Amino acid sequence: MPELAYSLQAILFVATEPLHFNELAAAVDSTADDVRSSLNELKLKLKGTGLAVVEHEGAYRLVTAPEFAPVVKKFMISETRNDLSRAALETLAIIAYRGPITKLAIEEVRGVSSETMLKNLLQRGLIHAAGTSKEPGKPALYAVSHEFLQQFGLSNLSELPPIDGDDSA
Amino acid sequence: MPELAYSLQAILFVATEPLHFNELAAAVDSTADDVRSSLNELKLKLKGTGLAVVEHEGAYRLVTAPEFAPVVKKFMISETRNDLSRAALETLAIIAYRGPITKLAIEEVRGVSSETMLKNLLQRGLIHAAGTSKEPGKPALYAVSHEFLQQFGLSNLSELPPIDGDDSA
Amino acid sequence: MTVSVAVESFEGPLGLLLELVEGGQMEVTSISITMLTQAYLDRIRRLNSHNPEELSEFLQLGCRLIHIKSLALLPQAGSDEQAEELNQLNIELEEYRHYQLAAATLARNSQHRTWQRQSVTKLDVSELPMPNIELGKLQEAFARAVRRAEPISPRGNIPAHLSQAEVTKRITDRLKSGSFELETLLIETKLRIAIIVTFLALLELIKSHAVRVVQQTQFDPIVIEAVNA
Repeated sequence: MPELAYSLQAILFVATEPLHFNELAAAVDSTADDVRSSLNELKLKLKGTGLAVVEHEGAYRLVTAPEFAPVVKKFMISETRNDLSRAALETLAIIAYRGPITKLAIEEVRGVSSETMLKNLLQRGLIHAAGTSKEPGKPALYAVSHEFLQQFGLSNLSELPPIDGDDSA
Repeated sequence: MPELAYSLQAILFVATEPLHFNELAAAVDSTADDVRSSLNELKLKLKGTGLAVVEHEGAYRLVTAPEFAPVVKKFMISETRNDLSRAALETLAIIAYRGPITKLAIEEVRGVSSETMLKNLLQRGLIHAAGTSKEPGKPALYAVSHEFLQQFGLSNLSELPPIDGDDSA
Repeated sequence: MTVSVAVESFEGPLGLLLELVEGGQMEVTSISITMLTQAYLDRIRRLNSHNPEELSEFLQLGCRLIHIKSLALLPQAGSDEQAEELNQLNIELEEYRHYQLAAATLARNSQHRTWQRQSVTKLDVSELPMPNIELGKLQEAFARAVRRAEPISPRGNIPAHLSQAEVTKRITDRLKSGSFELETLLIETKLRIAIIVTFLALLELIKSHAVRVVQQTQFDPIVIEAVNA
């Protein structure tokens, strides 16, 4: 039987936003009290490791531990300073011209999984989630960001250079 | 002075894609050897917790531990894609055990054309193109991806169950 | 003895043969090859597939089985060859079976799948170095991705092109309202094949003395005129 504290850790790891302990309790089929004490236990267990639990207004998040902020920041800056890979540029182009667009639709154009590329572009602030599609499962839609437009000196997307994709040559 | 193993954990936590140990070494200003042994140390430290490290082709990623699959799966209802068909699993098995492998070699084993199947697996990110073969015509080679290892709860390819004829099934 | 195995769907010819072999407890030997071939052919007859490619894969193995079966009818040499072919088929089936088992094991493993992090840690916008990309590169990348997404299929339909007759008609129609410069004709089309067709049509018209091509001095525009104009 896996420990409750670590079940919570696994859930906080995959969660996309801070989770309230009621939500956590529902996810692990436990009482709010048990969850609260397990979260405290988890905080202790994580002491000294690379990760930590932070609480804000009753909602919990898994983050990197404060002691590692310098090394994490250095890494992230060097990552975002690198040029975009060919694959990332392609993904960005598809989002610019076809967005708002779902991950699946991007993958249909590119023919390969694009999850990593999307995260990379999100991290660089070039794209952002822009609501959800009406398709089943309500997948997230992605669009280019304000920073993207600024970067290219565009005041809006209609200023993107046209694509003469219709000559099929 | 924070431990190297946990610096690596913090970096892997924020990374958007699997990181090669050379990239990790650059990020923490250490030698590749130190990083490799610290990664092994990290794997041990994480044993029994909610997280684990997957290694494939020299690149590392932090993931939820396999034991917590049921609880995480329940939490992630929205993210589930269709299950893989039997034919898809067969093709994956061939690529996992024999890869990097050409389309032709896969088709020889399966006795059926595998083009659509490969396209599908590429789109799901379960396999990736891994260079070209030296055979005439330089056909593309396919290998399984990090996604594949995650899908099947493996922390590296050597954990694949043995296959050589001793059918215990 | 009748072979009756209830199968919902076959994944492929080897999968079907394997099911017949295992379900009917037969072996791929000279004794049971006739029975096996019959059973296999019966099943593909009932195979409800409208996909000719898929059907051809099943037929291929069917032909192979018939061939192996027929070898026994030949005197002497035939039975050696049959043994060899049967042996080869057994090897292939065995290999296929290994992967089928491995696939089943993998499927069980997927209950222990692992997940990566879903959210993304971001630096503050002020700390984010923006990458250096030109708009042209972005445009190029989009065109590249779209082109790759719709590959020109070697088996697809050949796109309709202008025929020489059409171009000839276009030229003669235009000549009705006087002569014109060659360039105006070529400007309308960017496709190489269309340019070639245009030149062919023009050469044909010159040969039949319907048009004349005139250039006053070098580098002057080339003008097309009707001969009887």
